[in-house]
Amino acid sequence: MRTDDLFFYPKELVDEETQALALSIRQWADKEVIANRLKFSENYRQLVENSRKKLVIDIGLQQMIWPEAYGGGFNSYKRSISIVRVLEEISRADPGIGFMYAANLSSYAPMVMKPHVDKELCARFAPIFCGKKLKTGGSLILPGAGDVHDEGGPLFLGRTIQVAAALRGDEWVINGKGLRPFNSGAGAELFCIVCAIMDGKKFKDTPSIIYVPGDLRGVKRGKVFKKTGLNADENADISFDNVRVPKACMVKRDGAVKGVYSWLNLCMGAVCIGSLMNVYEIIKDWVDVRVIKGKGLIKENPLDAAILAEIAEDITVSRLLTYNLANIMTRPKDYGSLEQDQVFTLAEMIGMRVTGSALHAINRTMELMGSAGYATEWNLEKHWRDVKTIQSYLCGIGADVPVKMDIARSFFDCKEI
Amino acid sequence: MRTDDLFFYPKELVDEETQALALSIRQWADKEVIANRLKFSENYRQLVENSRKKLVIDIGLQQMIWPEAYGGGFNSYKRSISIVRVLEEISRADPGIGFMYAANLSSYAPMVMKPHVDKELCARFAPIFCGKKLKTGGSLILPGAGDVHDEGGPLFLGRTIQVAAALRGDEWVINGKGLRPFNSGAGAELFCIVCAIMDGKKFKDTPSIIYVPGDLRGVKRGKVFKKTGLNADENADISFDNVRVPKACMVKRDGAVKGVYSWLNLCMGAVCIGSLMNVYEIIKDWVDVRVIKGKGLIKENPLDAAILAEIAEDITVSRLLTYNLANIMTRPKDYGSLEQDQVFTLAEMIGMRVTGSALHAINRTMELMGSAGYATEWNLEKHWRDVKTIQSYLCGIGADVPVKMDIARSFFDCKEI
Amino acid sequence: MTIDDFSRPQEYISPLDKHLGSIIRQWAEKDVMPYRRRFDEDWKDHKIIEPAFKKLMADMGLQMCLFPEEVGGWGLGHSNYTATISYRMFEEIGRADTAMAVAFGVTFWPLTAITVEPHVNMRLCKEFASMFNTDKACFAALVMTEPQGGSDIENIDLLKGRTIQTTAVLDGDEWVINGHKLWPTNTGGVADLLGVVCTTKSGSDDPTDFALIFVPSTTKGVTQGGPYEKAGMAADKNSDVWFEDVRVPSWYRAAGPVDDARCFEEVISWGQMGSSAFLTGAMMNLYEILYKFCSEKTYNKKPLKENDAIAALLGRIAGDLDICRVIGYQAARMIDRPDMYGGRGSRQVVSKIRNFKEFIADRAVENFGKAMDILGFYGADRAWDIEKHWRDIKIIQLWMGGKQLCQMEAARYFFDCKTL
Amino acid sequence: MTIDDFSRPQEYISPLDKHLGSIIRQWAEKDVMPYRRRFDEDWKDHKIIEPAFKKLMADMGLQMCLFPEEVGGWGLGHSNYTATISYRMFEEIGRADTAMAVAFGVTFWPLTAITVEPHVNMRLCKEFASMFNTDKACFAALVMTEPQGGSDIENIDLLKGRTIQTTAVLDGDEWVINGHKLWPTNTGGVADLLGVVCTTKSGSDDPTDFALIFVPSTTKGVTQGGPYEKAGMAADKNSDVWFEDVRVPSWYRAAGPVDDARCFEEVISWGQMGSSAFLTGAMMNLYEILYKFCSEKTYNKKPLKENDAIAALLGRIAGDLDICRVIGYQAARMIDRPDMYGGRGSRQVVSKIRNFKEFIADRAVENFGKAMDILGFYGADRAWDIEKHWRDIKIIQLWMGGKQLCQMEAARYFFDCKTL
Repeated sequence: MRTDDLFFYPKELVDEETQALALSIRQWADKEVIANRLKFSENYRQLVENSRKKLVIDIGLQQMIWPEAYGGGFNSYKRSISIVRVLEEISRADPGIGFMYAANLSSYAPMVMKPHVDKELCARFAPIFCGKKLKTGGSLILPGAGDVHDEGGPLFLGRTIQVAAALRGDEWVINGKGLRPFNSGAGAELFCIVCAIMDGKKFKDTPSIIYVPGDLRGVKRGKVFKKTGLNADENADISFDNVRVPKACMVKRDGAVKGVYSWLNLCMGAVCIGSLMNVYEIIKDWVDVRVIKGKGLIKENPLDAAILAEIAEDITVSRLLTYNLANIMTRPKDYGSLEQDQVFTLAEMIGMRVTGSALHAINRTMELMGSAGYATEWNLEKHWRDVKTIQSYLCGIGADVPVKMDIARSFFDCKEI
Repeated sequence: MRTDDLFFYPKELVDEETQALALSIRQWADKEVIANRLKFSENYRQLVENSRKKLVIDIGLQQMIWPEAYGGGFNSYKRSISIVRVLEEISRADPGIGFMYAANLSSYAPMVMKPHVDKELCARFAPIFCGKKLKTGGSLILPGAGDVHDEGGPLFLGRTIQVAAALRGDEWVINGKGLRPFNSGAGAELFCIVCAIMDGKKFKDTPSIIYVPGDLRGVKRGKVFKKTGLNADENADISFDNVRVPKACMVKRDGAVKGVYSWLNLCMGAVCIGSLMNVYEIIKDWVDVRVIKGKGLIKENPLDAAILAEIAEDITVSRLLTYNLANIMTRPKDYGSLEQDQVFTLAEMIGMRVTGSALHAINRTMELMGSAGYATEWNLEKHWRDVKTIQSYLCGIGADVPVKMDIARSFFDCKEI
Repeated sequence: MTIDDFSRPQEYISPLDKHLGSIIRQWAEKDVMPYRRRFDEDWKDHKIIEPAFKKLMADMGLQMCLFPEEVGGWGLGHSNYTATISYRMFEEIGRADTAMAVAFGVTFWPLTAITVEPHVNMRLCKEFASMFNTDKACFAALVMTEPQGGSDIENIDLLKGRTIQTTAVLDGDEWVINGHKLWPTNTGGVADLLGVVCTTKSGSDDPTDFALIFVPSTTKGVTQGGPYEKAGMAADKNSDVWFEDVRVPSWYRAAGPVDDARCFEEVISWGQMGSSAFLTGAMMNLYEILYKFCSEKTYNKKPLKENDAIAALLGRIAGDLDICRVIGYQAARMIDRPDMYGGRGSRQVVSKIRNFKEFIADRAVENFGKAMDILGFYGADRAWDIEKHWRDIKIIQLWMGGKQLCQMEAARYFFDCKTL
Repeated sequence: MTIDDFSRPQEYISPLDKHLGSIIRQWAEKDVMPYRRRFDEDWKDHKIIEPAFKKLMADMGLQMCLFPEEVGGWGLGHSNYTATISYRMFEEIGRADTAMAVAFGVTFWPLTAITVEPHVNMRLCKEFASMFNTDKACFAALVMTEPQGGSDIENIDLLKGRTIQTTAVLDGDEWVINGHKLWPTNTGGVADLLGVVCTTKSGSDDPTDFALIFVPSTTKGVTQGGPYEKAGMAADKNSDVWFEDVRVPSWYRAAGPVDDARCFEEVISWGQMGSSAFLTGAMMNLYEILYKFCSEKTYNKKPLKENDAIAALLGRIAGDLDICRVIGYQAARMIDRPDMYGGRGSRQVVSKIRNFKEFIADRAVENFGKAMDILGFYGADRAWDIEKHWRDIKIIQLWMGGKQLCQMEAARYFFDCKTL
């Protein structure tokens, strides 16, 4: 049985076109990435670019996020399940590539996703990404840690918004220093920024999203920094020094910021599931031949079998939950919109759970594989580093506490936390 | 918002009739049980019997498990979601009452559930339970611990089958000593027994289910034993001493035993969700008024809010998973039958997770409520005892290890564990 | 391998350990363990529970152990091993019944403020020794908690007594006490002597106003309610206590202004150390029961303990106990040796011991829960003696401010937090 | 509050603790911590790493510390504090880089079999002291693991050397060694001296056949492969080692029949104690980094540490470290005092220390993971020095048989399991 069938998901909700796409991504994964992994360790950046190109240009995923008019079609809450399915298959090959695509998608979501397609913004930015040239994609700049030495601007649910925008005539003037993007800071062609909006001398209570092309004057990029995983994606700190964009670059909807988090959590969940699919393949191969105590396969030892069970359980439950979220996001009439509190909170909850379970499963897998678990050669440790990096990024600041505060607000009407 | 709406579940899959039934159960719960809880502690047994009677006779749940011909209609895998919904509402009032109903249902499942309705067995036993008299219901006798001093009969996936059945003419002769039923040993009118079947001098490899009426000669019941929770249900050890039942009392399908576990795990999950609904109500009431440190509501303290978030998360995820399982059980064409390995394993997995999460949520609730958490007066500690008892019962023996071995067999083809 | 093989720091063990440990173990095995399955139903009356207490406390004389020899006591209060020997005693009682252990331990709790170096108050020792020197079991209670705010009063580092509503006013040479308390161990009519936490100035956070005053329970104006019904711990009665113009001599105040507050901070360390001991005692019993069950019952035709996966659970449970005992005795040692570890009421020691106790309680709650699951159909059965411990030890986790207060104290100490 | 305020049992501390601890701390802060962010890319060449080793081991002379004074060593091997002072040294190095700590610690690992009482082998001490008495860093390796079965060889209690494929045959007054080993720390060309675990009779589980034989790495027939690429621990090189008709003098066998097996069982205790120290050292550094980050960064306009929920996470991390240190030093004490705790190679001590190490490793893995999440966008950033520890300490959890072997040893010991 193929891995993607072994772990339950609501197949009945996935359309044929998506399954066909998933299949071609699987072929890409097997041929372009998985078969070449040992080569990758020598010259990772170049090989990743090559394989990304085959994925997003040749298969066409780069433009897929945009409206149909630009050759896309994923741009609807109704496609949540398809998006999950596709991200799974990409991330099975390399969670870093999946991460980039997931973050790109989330960064475009406020302007591209039905029912809120912003035609003007799409017209402005789609052409950048809908050609035949490989692009880094959109980068997210989200609220995060504040600094004790700063007075601090307004908050988004406790998280500090570090970018300020003020309207000067027909333009937004954008300022922010030493910002840590969620993704792709080094190469992003477009930034999706959660901004605190100046209203006279004060900030408005609710932040808005403003899009800023990466090549504008005043956009400054730091050096690529070394990080634990997700090395397919190069990140660097960003500063905005009086960067000016047209008024239309702001997304006006109040729920847009929450919507970004809903998409981000869904997509990162899917990336983790994809990673786990490959982790399952790796450990399955291992336990099918590994002999311990001079006799017997490791998988026939009850303790090792119990660990295998935990891995299978983590994968099963995480996958079910991720598809649950996707399904709920496709049904705003039953559950509310993904830009509203209830789905937003659920997305955070499931994002946290799934990244946590994924890391748990990979940790357990490492425990079974011993030194092969941390030797690069066995291809497991990369998943571990990639998923851990996703988990920390999703937290943003203060571990799972900000998400917990959001949950407590939603379920217990807390006002001051 | 009502508790049952606050926590997502696939409302679109619940029919109106079920929602109406759920509503009448909710009214029963509020009026007959929750309003009287402090009285219950004085004279629990009598009051439980009274309220059970109103539930299963007046509202009609007792006969509901049986085929339509007997006034029922829950007897189909297609009704899994309705069954979950109903069990939630019962268990919100008293998990012990929910537990009895869930175990009863699981005990009848092999003969009543479509597509395997055994008309002969139904005709034999339905009349006992489909009248206006309150019955204890069916008791399950499942495989469990073996004893080092016994040679031991055959196993069901590692668990020892303690009851032996041999065909003598047209009758099964049933023997087993000191058996610990899953439920209702003291009063059950019918036993659903997983038996090792003698085939000549040896046992067959696969066990079968045999139904044994509780009033037959040779059925011996021990004293009601004291236990942690679920005091609505009186349990006692059972022995079968050459008990004879007609040949037709055996259910011949190979998958029937696994089917019992699938139902049992689904139903116990639903019982736990019901318990959690009430736990949520209790803690919500508490944190809405409780002041700490001489100022401020407890729920506005971030640490306490974080614990509240964990509780909400446990409930949300458990509920989603339970309904996922129910939905999967209704779709054998997509996922396989509930008597087959994949769904059986999933049911065990989700049963373990949900009971575990429920207990986790209740433990956290107790930690917030301090001494009110363990004082009888606040009605929380009963949920804690009830859910813990369910969890241990579902384990059967050896904690979650038997379930883990089942999972490892299913996902990693282990043969010897 | 027996329960005595679990690790303890050998360097800390009291010379009396072997002797006292063994007589209490005999008592527990003869007078408690055979009867404990019936304790739950005896929660109101203590008909089965009382005789065991009498034997331990009066007949064996342990209720006098802390008092100085000069007043007829055993003088344990001025050894270098007061806490470690207490730990051993509490463990042995806790192994049989943690509720009895707490009723026993709490009797010494307020007494630490007058019998243990450097706080020996000979006048009060003498006064109260005569009360305890009797052939009946004699109990004390430490009366802290008030209706509002739960464990606010134990949260002394933060709130400094500011929330205490029970007042003591000096009227001539008498204290006049008024207030309403909840939940003290050994109330519900049990205690003969109450150590009452109160304030000489309502709303004050000045340590001079914090007072610990002894009140014999027969004093006029003292009313104890009936015991609360609880999930467990039947041998520990708790109730409301009301003080209505209760008058006691002025010298019934334990140590006086500032020193009372200091004693109370030490009381936290004592209480958490004792809680740790009750827990490791119960875990020792858990180990014994699991050993038996898992040697006799089988899964897949092997004894449970010979299945690698179940053995891993058992190994974790035993391994946790081994660690908890080392940590628990370390807590006791820290109390015994302020010269090496800092004052037993210091932030450092109080926070560290709170952290130890929280850790041990978490391990106990986790492991008793897991053990019930290992027993499966038998886990919730009173007859296997685990489920009662499971109910009891949860209460130990929750009392004295529970997990959250332990966490906040640890955070405050280790990270110098100012506003928690 | 500083890292030195975390608890240790004061009674166990070596008189040298303060002095040695402080000089190693200075070295770590000056020669390692400013450079460690570049170690990962230096995994093959050790260009940045080597100078720091040279200073520690050769210039400061620590590579001689275990050897007897008679051969120019510091004589730590015959004190009553060998393990506790080692613990402190390992902690200090581990705080900066656990991979350097293991490379350092493993150098002493095979040497314990000839330098530590009661195993002092003066002839070999003399022979090898001359090798270590040099102005270059000189390393040793303990060569155990073989291609099949991972940690089967460490699983000595169960398998008793039965699976060892590397053979030693006595030919006149020389051992002739043949075999293939994987993964030893300090291979990949680093070690000058190899302690080789082999058997004098293939397939035997008789302790007389278990042999620990020293082989200088320059001996003919010894081949070390290139270092493996790993998730972390760049300062610790591991490779294949092949032995092809390698000949060494017959007296290069550490202690002889039966005693070699005994030494090897002790080696497990040493290894797990050392692992514990690397871990608590890394956790001390974690505490320092978190303290800084959580004092400077805010959530909801307050420093992270002043948010009760985040403070609870911090309190748990610091609280775990406090507990782990007590447990870690207890492990060291058990090795130092076989008179009080039983032989350091006994089932009792080996199992208990394995349990301690598993516990500490689990806490470390959990807490470093949590800490990365607390840092959020900065958690995976090399510049905050947590993510490297996170990668490194996972390796410590996994080595020497990892969690499962620890669990099985604990279960076997505490529950007398026979067939695990």
